[in-house]
Amino acid sequence: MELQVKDIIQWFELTNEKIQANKDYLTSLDQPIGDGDHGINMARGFKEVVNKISTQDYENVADVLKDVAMTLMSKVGGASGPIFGTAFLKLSIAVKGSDSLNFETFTKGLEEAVNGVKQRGKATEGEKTMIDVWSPVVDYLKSEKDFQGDQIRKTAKQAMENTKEIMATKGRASYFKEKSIGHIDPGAASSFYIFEALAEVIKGGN
Amino acid sequence: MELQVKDIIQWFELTNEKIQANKDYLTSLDQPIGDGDHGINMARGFKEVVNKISTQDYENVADVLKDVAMTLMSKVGGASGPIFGTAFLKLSIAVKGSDSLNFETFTKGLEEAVNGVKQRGKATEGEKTMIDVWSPVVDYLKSEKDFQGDQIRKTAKQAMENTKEIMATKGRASYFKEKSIGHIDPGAASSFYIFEALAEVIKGGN
Amino acid sequence: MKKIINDPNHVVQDMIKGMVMANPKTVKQLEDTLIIARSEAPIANKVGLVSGGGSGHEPAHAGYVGKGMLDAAVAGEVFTSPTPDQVLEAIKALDSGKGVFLVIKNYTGDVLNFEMAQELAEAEGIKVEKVVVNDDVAVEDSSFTTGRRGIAGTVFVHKIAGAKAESGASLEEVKAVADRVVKNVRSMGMALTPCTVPAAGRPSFQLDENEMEIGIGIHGEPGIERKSIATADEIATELTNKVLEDIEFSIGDDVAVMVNGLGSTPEMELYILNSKVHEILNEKGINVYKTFVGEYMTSLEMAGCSVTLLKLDEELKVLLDAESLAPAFLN
Amino acid sequence: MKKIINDPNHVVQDMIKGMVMANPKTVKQLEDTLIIARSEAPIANKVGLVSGGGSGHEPAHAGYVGKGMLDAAVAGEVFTSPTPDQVLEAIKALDSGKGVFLVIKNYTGDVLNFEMAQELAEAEGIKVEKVVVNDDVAVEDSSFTTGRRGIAGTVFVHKIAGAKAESGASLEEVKAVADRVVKNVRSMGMALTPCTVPAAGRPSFQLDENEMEIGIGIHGEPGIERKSIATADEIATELTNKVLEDIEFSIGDDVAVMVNGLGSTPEMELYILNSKVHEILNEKGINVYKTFVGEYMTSLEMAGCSVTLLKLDEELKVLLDAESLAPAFLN
Ligand SMILES: Nc1ncnc2c1ncn2[C@@H]1O[C@H](COP(=O)(O)OP(=O)(O)O)[C@@H](O)[C@H]1O
Ligand SMILES: Nc1ncnc2c1ncn2[C@@H]1O[C@H](COP(=O)(O)OP(=O)(O)O)[C@@H](O)[C@H]1O
Ligand SMILES: [Mg+2]
Ligand SMILES: [Mg+2]
Ligand SMILES: [Mg+2]
Ligand SMILES: [Mg+2]
Repeated sequence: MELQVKDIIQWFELTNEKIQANKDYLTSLDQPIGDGDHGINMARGFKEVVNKISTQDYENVADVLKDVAMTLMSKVGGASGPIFGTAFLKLSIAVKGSDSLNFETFTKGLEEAVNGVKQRGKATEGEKTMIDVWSPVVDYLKSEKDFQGDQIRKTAKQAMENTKEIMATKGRASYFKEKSIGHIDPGAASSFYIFEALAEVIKGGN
Repeated sequence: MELQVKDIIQWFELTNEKIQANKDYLTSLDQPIGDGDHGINMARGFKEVVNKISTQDYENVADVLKDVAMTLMSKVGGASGPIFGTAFLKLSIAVKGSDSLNFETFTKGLEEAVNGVKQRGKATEGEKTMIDVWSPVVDYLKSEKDFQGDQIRKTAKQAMENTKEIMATKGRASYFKEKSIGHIDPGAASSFYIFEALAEVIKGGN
Repeated sequence: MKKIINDPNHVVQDMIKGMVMANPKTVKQLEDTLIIARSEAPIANKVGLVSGGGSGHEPAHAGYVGKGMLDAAVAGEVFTSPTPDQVLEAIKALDSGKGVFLVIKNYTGDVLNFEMAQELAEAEGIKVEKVVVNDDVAVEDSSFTTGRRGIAGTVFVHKIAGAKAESGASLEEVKAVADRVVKNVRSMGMALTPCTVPAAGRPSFQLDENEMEIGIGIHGEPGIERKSIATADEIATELTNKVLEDIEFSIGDDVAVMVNGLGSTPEMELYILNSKVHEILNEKGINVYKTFVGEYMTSLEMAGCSVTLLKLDEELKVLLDAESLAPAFLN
Repeated sequence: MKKIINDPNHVVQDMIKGMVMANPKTVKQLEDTLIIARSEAPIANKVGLVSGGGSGHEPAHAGYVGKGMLDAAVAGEVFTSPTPDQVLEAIKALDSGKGVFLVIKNYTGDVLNFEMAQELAEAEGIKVEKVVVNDDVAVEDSSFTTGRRGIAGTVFVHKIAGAKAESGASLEEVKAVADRVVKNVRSMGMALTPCTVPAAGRPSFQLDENEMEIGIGIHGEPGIERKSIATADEIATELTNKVLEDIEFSIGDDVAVMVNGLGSTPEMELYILNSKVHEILNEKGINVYKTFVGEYMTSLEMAGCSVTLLKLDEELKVLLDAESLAPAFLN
């Protein structure tokens, strides 16, 4: 299958539904190891994303993704705004020109997105961030030939769960290591909803 | 009987014991209808009173009473400091010259004390203050011929209980009237301890 | 009780020490007292200005000691008026022959202790005048005052009488302007949570999770009404209207506004409230000359606020704008 | 959640409105933004100073906008960094050709959003420099920063870089002095109670009735240790010593001290703490040049405090003492 403009729009509509439904849950994940605003931030941002993209006419997928990125960038704030904004901006740039997305382009684009995030946030795998969901999803996609919704969902879910076990490494003080263990990273959880929504679009598209 | 210097000293030692033992109770009385410091104030003051008078040699009762008054005045603060200070100061002035106190002098002195308090605080009977204990005690004494500890205690106790029923009258807003009903006035309660201590001194002296 | 203290019975002494250490050049503690005075006191040819009262209302009153405001603040125990001997010490330390002016909040305890000090000082030949501040419109007579209580409006009395005294005015002139402030200032407060007197160790009253108390005093004395918590706009409207009902305002009148936090209400909330207070005054054609938002007269860690309006004439404006070096009211 | 607000999702907008109303002559809100700027901005021939960050730390940062301190403060949602487009607006509104300087607290969100704004501004030809404040000695890396967090010490950067910019210094000179403040300032905090983000509606963490948390951040992020509540003297000792361990002090060094309340801790307690902080510094022969006690960098209604020490050289002293008309730091 190829992802069309309408699929991309649906992807973010479904993401928004999940984020809104889990707003309090995401915030509660951010309370023990952060500052307790992640659900509020994501809900504010994705609501605006849907407001924006559902009232526009798009010629190609890159334009949708660019609007998603810019909206997240200017409405979310915090760490997650620039991080998710950068992810979708890089994806948008990578798939520029294509009016629909085949599996290969998408996978390549998502890899660019992860690279962009790493550069922006100076973080990498194993530091208990959303990268620990995005990066395993990219790895899985690179091992595949075509979209398989169930597998994407499963990979993202497992990766999200795994962030529970991750403890802060280099540079992070020991008391902190212990405290962060046992908690899912909030950005990893919202990333899971993003990929779960994608999986549902794919399944529907199949 | 006549109250000697040692009796007056014992009066305030016993008062202090009762105040210290009931410090929290007195404070709790001041919380619903005041600012929650009466027990703290009285405990601070009477502790100092005992410190003062138990280390001095006194020739006559007026001097003891004056030290009690001045100590309360300079250690209690709030409304109760000047009020109780004034009471004992007036009593001291009224009994000046006598090296022991007979019933008549004492009664007369206590009446002066109540008058002094009324003048100082611009309050009178029926306004839910310590006056509503002191004034009935004076009235009772005036109807008697000699010290009767049990009757003094009973009169003071009843008067203290009665402050529960008193509601703010002239000038006090209606919401306030209701709120103050059902609560014993804190200054009335500490006054009861003062007269209960006196009663015990008398009983011991009989 | 969760407090950053050492000994609950020693908080006032410890606090005074920390205050002097924070402002060693501008203030001093009078030996063996709980009085904070301007380091240069007594000041020749100047009426001395003394205020004070129970502690727990910081920055009131020691924070208002400084050039252009108070010359001394006498601290009592928490929520307990200081004693006459302490107030007398302050009066004696300030008098430079021009007399001493007392700013008293209208609580029985404060009035009694300050008045006794006044009598004692007068007996020693010192000229003393006073004003009793009673800006709280919430209650006509409260359980332990006769007449209205004195709350945040007192700070305007400090500022304006302080500026007048600083200008070299006589005791009578200082009293006249202080009386004028008292006549023109009104306040009303509300609370969301109680506070805990350190030596008592438990909260002074209880409020349910969805309750607020309107018209509360600054020691947690009862107010007008306990009801469901309302929005900032509703609270601003209720407090401002009560104040406006009590004093005559005409279109074009100038006022100073004080939105005062009682202790634990964040500045964010005070500013949200302030926005509605201004809206109401604008609607009525009342002109806001100056606004003060912050903690000026607190009640330990109580959550809540008060709104104060002061009607200004030309002299009051000049005095309000005059220089002040008091740490809690730099101007 | 007991708060004096209207809509929990609208607190920042409402607050900004109330702030401008309180200071209509000195500040303005940039249209369609959550930026408060000096009313006369942009100021010719002056480096523009921009700070900001999540809301909930009032008076930081809008209270520090005024002559001699910041030219603009960009407010994000509660505890959430403002977005790059907002920061860019502030940069553009301030630039008078001499460049704009950004003061950023070291949180991933703030750093990312301000850096992106810087990139965008530079792309439009504006000279931008920045400093990232990381004064909190409690944690080396926290759950959402790389490196130390920025807390109350930031206020000293605003004051000193602000005074430098006001003096007509170049962008490079402002950066040099800001870097020097960051190098010489250290802080550490503790909390007794949590705080509640309005839109979240429940406290960010729990502390038992007899527990405190040492080394907490200004958003309720975890600290070093949770333990039984200690006395003011013990708390002062722990915080001050941690700060002193981290930076080299010699006998006779001059420092500025800030004892900062996190929201609901009464001033009384801050002064009690201050007294012990001074005692410790005196013992070590460190000279306290100036002390600031009050709420400078808060965390909504959290109870707790932080202690900040800034090692001063001659220029820093002059700049610290320079005039400031910022409402929350009048000098
Ligand atoms: N440097 C980083 N790189 C990638 N993701 C990050 C980084 N820092 C934080 N995040 C993600 O952002 C999430 C927190 O977002 P949010 O709570 O909205 O912002 P803030 O941390 O500013 O409050 C974290 O759970 C993490 O997944
Ligand atoms: N005007 C007055 N005349 C007589 N007694 C008074 C007067 N005002 C208050 N009191 C007494 O003082 C008591 C309160 O004392 P306390 O709590 O120690 O002082 P404060 O009211 O200043 O906090 C009241 O319960 C009452 O009995
Ligand atoms: Mg967060
Ligand atoms: Mg009382
Ligand atoms: Mg009292
Ligand atoms: Mg945040």
